[in-house]
Amino acid sequence: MPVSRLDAGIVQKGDFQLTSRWWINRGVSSLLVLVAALVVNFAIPRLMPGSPVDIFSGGVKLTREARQAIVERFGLDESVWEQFYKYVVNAVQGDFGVSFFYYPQPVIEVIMEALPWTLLILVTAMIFQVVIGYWLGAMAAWKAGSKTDAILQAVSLFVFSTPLFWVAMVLLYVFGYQLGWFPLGGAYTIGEIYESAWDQALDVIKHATLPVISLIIAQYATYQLILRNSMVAVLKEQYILTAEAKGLSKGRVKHRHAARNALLPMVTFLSLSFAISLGGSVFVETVFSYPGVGKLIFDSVMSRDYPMLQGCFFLFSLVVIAVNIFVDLIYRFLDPRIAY
Amino acid sequence: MRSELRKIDRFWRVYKKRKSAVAGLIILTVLVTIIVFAPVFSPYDPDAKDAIPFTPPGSEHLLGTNDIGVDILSEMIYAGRVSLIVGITAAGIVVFIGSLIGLFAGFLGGWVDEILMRITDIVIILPRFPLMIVMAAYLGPGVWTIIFAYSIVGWPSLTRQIRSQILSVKEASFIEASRATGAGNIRIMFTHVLPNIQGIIIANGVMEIMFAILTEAGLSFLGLGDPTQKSWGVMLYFAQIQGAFLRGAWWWIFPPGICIALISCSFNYIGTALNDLFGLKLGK
Amino acid sequence: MDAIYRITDLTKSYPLPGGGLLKKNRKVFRAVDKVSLEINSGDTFGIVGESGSGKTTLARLLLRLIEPTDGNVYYKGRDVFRLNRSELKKTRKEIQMIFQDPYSSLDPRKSIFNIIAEPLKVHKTGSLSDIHTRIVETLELVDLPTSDDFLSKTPGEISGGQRQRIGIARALVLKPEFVVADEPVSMLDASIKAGIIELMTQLKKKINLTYVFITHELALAYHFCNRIAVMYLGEVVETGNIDDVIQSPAHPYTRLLLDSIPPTEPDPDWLDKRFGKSDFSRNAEGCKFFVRCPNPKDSCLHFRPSLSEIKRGHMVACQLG
Amino acid sequence: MSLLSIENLKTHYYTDSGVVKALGGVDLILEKGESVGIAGESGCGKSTLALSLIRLIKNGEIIHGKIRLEGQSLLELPEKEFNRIRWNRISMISQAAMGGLNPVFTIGTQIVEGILQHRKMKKRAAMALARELLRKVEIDPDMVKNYPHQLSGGMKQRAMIAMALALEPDVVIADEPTTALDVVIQAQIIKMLRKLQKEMNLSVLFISHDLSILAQACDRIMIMYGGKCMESGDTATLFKNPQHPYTRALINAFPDLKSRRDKLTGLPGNTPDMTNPPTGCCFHPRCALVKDRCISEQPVRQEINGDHVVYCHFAKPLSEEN
Repeated sequence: MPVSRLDAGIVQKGDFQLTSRWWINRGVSSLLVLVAALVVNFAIPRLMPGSPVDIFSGGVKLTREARQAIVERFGLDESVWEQFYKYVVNAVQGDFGVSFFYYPQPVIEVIMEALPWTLLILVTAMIFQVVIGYWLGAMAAWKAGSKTDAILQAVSLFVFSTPLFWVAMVLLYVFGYQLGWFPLGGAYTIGEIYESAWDQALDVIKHATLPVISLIIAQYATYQLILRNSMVAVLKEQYILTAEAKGLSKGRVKHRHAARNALLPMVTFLSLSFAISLGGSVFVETVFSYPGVGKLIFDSVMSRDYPMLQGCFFLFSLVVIAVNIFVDLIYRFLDPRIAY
Repeated sequence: MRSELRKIDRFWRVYKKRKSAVAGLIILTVLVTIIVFAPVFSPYDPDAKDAIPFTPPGSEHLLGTNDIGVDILSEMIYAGRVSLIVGITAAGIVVFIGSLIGLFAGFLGGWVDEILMRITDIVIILPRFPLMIVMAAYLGPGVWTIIFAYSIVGWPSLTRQIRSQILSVKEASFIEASRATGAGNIRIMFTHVLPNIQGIIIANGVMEIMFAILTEAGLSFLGLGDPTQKSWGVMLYFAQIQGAFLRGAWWWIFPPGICIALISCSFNYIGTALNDLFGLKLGK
Repeated sequence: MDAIYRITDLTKSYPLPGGGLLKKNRKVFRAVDKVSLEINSGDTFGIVGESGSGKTTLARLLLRLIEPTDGNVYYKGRDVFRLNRSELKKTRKEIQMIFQDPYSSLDPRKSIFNIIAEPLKVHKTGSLSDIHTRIVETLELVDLPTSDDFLSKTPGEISGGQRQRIGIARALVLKPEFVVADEPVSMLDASIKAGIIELMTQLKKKINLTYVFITHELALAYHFCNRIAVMYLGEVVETGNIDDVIQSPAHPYTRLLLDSIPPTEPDPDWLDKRFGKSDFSRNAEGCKFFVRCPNPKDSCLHFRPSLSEIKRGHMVACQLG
Repeated sequence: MSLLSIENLKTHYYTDSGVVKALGGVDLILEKGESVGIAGESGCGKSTLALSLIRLIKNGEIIHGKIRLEGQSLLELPEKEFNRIRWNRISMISQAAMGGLNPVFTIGTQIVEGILQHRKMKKRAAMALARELLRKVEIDPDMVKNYPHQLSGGMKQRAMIAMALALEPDVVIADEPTTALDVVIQAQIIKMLRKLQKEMNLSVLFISHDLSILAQACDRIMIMYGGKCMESGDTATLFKNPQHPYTRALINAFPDLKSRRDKLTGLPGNTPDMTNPPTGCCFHPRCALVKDRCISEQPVRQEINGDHVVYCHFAKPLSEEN
């Protein structure tokens, strides 16, 4: 039964390690995810039934020379390790091969054009999700056990169960086709000459509204449930009673004392939820034909543009790793109990 | 044994208190009955294409017809079977893999736990849908593709839940008590740890069915489903590409989505209720 | 009186977090630090100490629920840590344990019958009916109802005091000779606590048990035990017959403990006593109590005292003893 | 006119398993500079009394009774006004070692927060006051910058006391302040609390299940059982001449270091179920001297002498005894 260091009287001032320990740890785990993404990307096509050449050519009828070109291009005749080594070297330089569909543009260029749009709607949606989730979750927790609590939970569980792409379809149908309030798709009006930057921004916002709303509807519920449960647990803590006994206002007790502790589980969920919403972008961008990486993935599936498909997946993994490190930093900042 | 009956009775009395849980059970039973007895409820043969395409809902066709003149209501009822079966199978596999890894990691601890948890951490972080899409693209569309892709990616969250529950059970002193009386690890696992976590496995299993159904619908919507075995997702896929929007065919867009939402929501209500109930068991 | 348990230089240390990436120069926390004791058959041996003194770890070592870092524990002449699986299992029939927390020491999903029956099933003693009679017998021993309705209840349906009695019943159902009780009453209310202590005293007379009684309440040990060991930061600082240690404490820590216990009758000058300063920093080489000792000597800083006999059976680990 | 007077206070909780009658009519007087102990086992309502005083009862309410602080009736005050009394005039020390301090804020921030809520003061001045308070409770003032997890149990409890004394309140409620601490630290904290009480002429309501602590720390003690007062009086007479069978049982339940008692008397049965408390005297199911009258009739307040009061049909006032 190891006693905490404190009881054993071992804690000296400045006992906490430098943050280098944290960087090493973070670095190692991110590297692991990176390697995993690389291996997965490398392995999938090669594990599939059928000869690699057919797979890499997307099953298109090819002349002998074309087949030979592909074999050389992907070094399919070399040993697996050599292929992997070449693959990794290329990947590190951002070379994921050439896109079949957007030939001869390299995959990385196409993705880089599309990425900003995806991040625009995802990040905006995430901000709203967190705010709405916090607001509803705190309300439900404060009235724990009451009718409002039960109704809020029932509603958000139902909304969470609706498939994201269907929500997008309904919004598009109602607000796009029927009411015409919002454009039917795309990220901006093609060929439009804007008088000022503000008009352009307004146009982009109009195009992004429905996609963002669909993402919000699909995912705010998880934040609300996580915060509600952790807030309910926190409100039972002794230090909340102390805060109330100090005569602090309800708002201060709720939004300062309780929230700071209740937010921690929500923060840890941020990185996981970002990975999920990356998946969500595929649906939203497909329904609204929004030119992000999600739509790129859908199109590459249709056109069997494998290099593009794998490039998108690998890039998403990078984005997730970055978000992960960022979220970890926020967590360390919020919770002083963590040493490094 | 009397105590078993007593337990079920006590459980039902607490379960009954949650309106959402009861509602979930009702919705589920209604939908499943309709789906299972499809021939009885479905007005037409789901493959018959003899109606006029895009007829709006009316007395003939309660939910109208689609682009090739198939009655939407009948198609939807039969499509329910595919969605449900795929959902339950995929969830079953994921629960099996997830609990297995969770049990091994939780019980054996040490380096086994360390390695399994590292793998889980990696798989859980990788963006799920894009990874499934990549796999499905290579494997080619089809029901088994979706089940396979989901089983590869869907298990980590379940593993973490089960592992953390096992660890909290192992810390309880009744485990140490039974070790002190001479019981071996195997005996402790089966008589003490498993019964205390089976609740969580069931609760998570129910939730997994919801995730599986939603995933199947999503992948089918992207065209990775099996067009010959229509599920609700496949119906919406055809609605999307056959211009249901242009033709204003709302009766083709809304109903399948509502079905997916209703059945997923019923599993969600039941699963959340079970999770809260079984989660409390270990507390005082 | 033969020594049923002999403990020699028993140590259990835990690695502390930190200490470089390759975990080379890791600091070590010794929960139990070179403890040597003898427990005679028929004793009610008290082990007293504050939290972090290592008393619970020592209890778990006695029953080999955890493996030691060093030293050995002889039960009836054989080292418990050298026993193979089957020998250990056989020994476990004779040595049992009562746990502290009435809520987490009973499996919430099992009925009372199954909880108490488990040890019998583990050691395969007799048919189902034998088990039933043995359980009824044991429940009578601990003054609990024996109706079938009670036997089918789960821990959630009975009070804290009753749960603790079931914990005791479970420990006694195999007719052990030696029982380690780890703070059996510290989570109970005063009136119920006294009832359990009375029960344990009667049991000792009825089925002549040897107890090891772990507690942080010295007054309780004084009432219940016949021999005692006082532990401080993993070390035994004083041991002997209960009357010697309580009436004429030799170690300054024992005196400090005795002074700190509020008398049960109002006593105005209790508050004037000096209770030392609460400083937890640890003196690495010399006497661990040096920092809180009311009159430390310079030699105490470097010289770590070991247990030495000052009177027949009364030993103390202090130079001034 | 006494500092704090509580008359016939009744508080009920509304739970799934019915209405819990946690307080069934409690009276209490607290004079300036006096320390009153509330003793009782779990479920006797002592913590509910504390929460009722600062009106922080959750899923329950005070349904009857009067609480007066220096003559001012507290229960009728609107929430905003009563909030000004909280911490300013009535403050509370809870089991800090068990989580009474917020883990994500430093000790200094939490003390200053209580001060600035009620006093117009610059933050720097409030922090200086906080450091001074820590010195008063014998902790290194630099601890204002530390987080609760960096302090030992004893130090956390001292910081909690410093926080409660920040505004020099009229009444300090100490709810089981030393329960989770080791005996030596517990003695130090009690000694310090008594010293501060005398120095600052504080009135303290000391709540504990441990009768021996109250014997040393309090001028008067009230014994509670089943949400009601069984007996109350000044500490010396209560221990010399306990009238109520429950008080006697409670005193005998604590082992003593002076004489090795042959028998520790426990009580049969267990704490009453407060959703339907026993009829008549709520202690009758466990009382050795129970008679029919105890089961049918609730005992009425009986004065033994002066403020030594007992609620038992068979207690004998001092005059009749010899």
